[in-house]
Amino acid sequence: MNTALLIFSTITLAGAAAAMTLRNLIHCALAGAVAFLGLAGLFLGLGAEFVAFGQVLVYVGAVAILIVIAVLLTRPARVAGESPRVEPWLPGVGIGVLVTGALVAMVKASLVARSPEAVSSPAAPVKAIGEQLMTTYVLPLEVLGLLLTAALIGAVLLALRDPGEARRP
Amino acid sequence: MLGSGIVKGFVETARNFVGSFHDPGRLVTIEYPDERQELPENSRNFPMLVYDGDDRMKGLRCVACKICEKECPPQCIYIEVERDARGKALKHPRIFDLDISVCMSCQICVEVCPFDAIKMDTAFELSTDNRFGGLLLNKHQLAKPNSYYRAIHPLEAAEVDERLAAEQARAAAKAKAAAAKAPAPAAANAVAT
Amino acid sequence: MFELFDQLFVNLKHAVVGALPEGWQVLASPLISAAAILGVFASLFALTVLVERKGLGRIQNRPGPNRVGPAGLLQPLADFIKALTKEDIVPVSADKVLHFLAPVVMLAPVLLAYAVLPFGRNMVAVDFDAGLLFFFAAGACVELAVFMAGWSSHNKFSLLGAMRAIAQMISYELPLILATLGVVMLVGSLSLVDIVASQAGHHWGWLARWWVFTPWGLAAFVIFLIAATAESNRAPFDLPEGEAELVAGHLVEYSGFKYAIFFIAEYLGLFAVSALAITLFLGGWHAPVAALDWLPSWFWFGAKLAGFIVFFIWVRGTLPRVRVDHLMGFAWKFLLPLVLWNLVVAAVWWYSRGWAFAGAGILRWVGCAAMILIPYSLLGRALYTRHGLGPRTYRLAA
Amino acid sequence: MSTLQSFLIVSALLFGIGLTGVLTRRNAILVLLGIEFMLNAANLNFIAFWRFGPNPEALTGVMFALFAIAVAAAEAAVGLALVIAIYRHARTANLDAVEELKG
Repeated sequence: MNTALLIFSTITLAGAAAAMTLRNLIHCALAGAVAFLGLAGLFLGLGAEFVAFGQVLVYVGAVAILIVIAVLLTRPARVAGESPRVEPWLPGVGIGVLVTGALVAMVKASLVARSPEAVSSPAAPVKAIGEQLMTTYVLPLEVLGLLLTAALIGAVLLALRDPGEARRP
Repeated sequence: MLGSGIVKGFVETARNFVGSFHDPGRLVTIEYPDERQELPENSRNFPMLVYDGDDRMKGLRCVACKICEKECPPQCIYIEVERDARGKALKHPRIFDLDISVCMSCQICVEVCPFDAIKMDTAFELSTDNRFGGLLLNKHQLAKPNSYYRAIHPLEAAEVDERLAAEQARAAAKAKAAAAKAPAPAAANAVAT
Repeated sequence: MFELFDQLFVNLKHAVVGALPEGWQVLASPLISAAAILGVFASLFALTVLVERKGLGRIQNRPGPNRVGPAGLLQPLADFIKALTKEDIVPVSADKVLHFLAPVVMLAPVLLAYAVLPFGRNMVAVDFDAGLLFFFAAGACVELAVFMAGWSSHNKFSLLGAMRAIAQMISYELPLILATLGVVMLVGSLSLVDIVASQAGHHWGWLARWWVFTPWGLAAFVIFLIAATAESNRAPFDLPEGEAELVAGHLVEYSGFKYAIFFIAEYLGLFAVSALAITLFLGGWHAPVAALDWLPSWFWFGAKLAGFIVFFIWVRGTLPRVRVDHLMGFAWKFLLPLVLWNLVVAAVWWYSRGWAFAGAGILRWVGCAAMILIPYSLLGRALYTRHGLGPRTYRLAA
Repeated sequence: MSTLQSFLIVSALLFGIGLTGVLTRRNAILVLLGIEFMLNAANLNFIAFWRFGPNPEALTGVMFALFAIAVAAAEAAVGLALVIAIYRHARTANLDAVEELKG
């Protein structure tokens, strides 16, 4: 357990926990961005530079901004006296805790615990990633391009104002 | 070609930039406290009282007729006549106050003054740290010598001087004629005083 | 002799690190790099502000600041003292924590971006394999800081300004990144050190082999410059701060040193993106012609950076602010198609590298240039006539 | 405890936080954020297994994480557009207020 792992996992988990518990939606979204940054740090520590920087670019640069703008577009950040949780919230927390506990227990009990430390520290060179994307993974890449285009058009169409709808004052 | 206008703009600003170093005509900025602009002949700011001779108070042309006080649109002038011991009005202001925080530089007082006593000054550095007393000028502060008036408004002052000289000459001629007509009373008067 | 000057700073750092005890060396090396970057670029910021104010003054036919010190040279110091001593006002209804954090979050990623830029031969803090991506990832964090500043101020102008800034930055990030892709495609690496190394050597023995000397490279460079101006919120794309309509955008409620930090971050971002343009298109620290190779590499980098700063000041003094709908239309309808097409041209350039017949070089050049210029002209004309913005005639003016 | 295991535990905790958030928060946007956390936890698993796996030169985990990030971006865009569309219809983004889809 090295220091970098400890720091970045703390940032990630604290950010995620804050994002799921804070009352103010904007604070939640920003805490989420912090969690994404921490995850990028974890990826960097694991030697996956490209994924780490991609994570920051996509999640902090795009998804967090999208979430923040969606929050601003949908409702005032703070509604007095309104609970931020669904009404019977205990079962949800219970299920979450149960699932987490089961996962952790399984990880602890699994063969992984006895697996030796990795001796080599592999890197993912950008060139190799690019070459694989263009050879082995070319079909997924094309499908992904199609999916992103479809998502773009779909998002625009969904968020477009209905032509019949009158302009709000 | 598309975008040529932008290139033209760049050339223009570059010409300005380079030109500002070797062409002094381009730099129109006057660095005010260090160098001062020559004020134009017709510039005006607030009124002043012109006096002749050396004595600031004796030489005042103002006779306290109060025409300017009545005519002043924002009513920034306050005049009281000097009276002698018997209560007879002397042709002289005891108080002549002018509030330059109220004055709007309309020059109506100058237009109506029959004695060419009130004229427009060009001084503009009148700021003070006291907005009540500091901006209320009394007759001592308002009094300016005729030479100063000549310096700031040479053309206008020459005309005024000419007119005043003509008036004086006319008055002198009249007095002379009167003296010729009735020398005795005049002589008697002279003796009496 | 050349070696001594060229590697002056590298050797200096090594000497300092070597003099430290063993355990400290790992920590000292990055710290020294960071301190050097911070020191150099913070003083460059002070200098730039002065040069900008004086230069803009000259462009507008006025002398500019000249009261503090000889010829106004101490103006940055006066500005600094003023920023430090000004009262730091936090609005009552503001989100105090975010209001405090926003300038920090703004400055930190900008400084991080400097880590991957090669300032000279062997002068790079971290040579990431995905350095370019790191640069853009760091740049992406700035948007969040702008939002934090705008939202936490609890002021409608600052929120509007932040929204505009975010929309503008996201829109112009696309052409910015796509413009760099041509270079990445031909070099085959995202590492900025590799990209600089790929521009070594000379055409015909004297002209440097920079990417800007290719048709697609020139087009990508111009698009990159436009997008970079917009990314760093500089005139003529400084709408987020549009004083006339938004007072100062997301900076409305900031004063004193917090405002100064935003200001510094903005300028440091400008330097970083200029340095990236130098690295990608202008050969990084390589000399422009072979005859000038004897000057040290860091000198060339600095000279190019100075050129960029002067250019950006010139742009600011020349072009009026763009209207907000034109700004978005320009990015999405004009720059984006052109930059995508430019990638195709870069590919054509790449595949035609093996041509060996007579006049192949000229044909390749002219062909690629035509492939860029014709769509540029056609697209531009089409967009302009649709908006009724073609060449204008004035009825009353001569 | 091996390093791989600690990464897996971090990932499990992140997944748990995301799941709890999804189950308890009322606001649709935060539910979406919780889903993103769960996706990210999966990504962390992929990268960790790639790093400590037997043949890291295959880059499979990295590839999967990259695709997952791209898909997550698309998902976020469409999801948030849906939230905005629902908000326009129901004037709220709270999930328990939009119950018309219930069978």
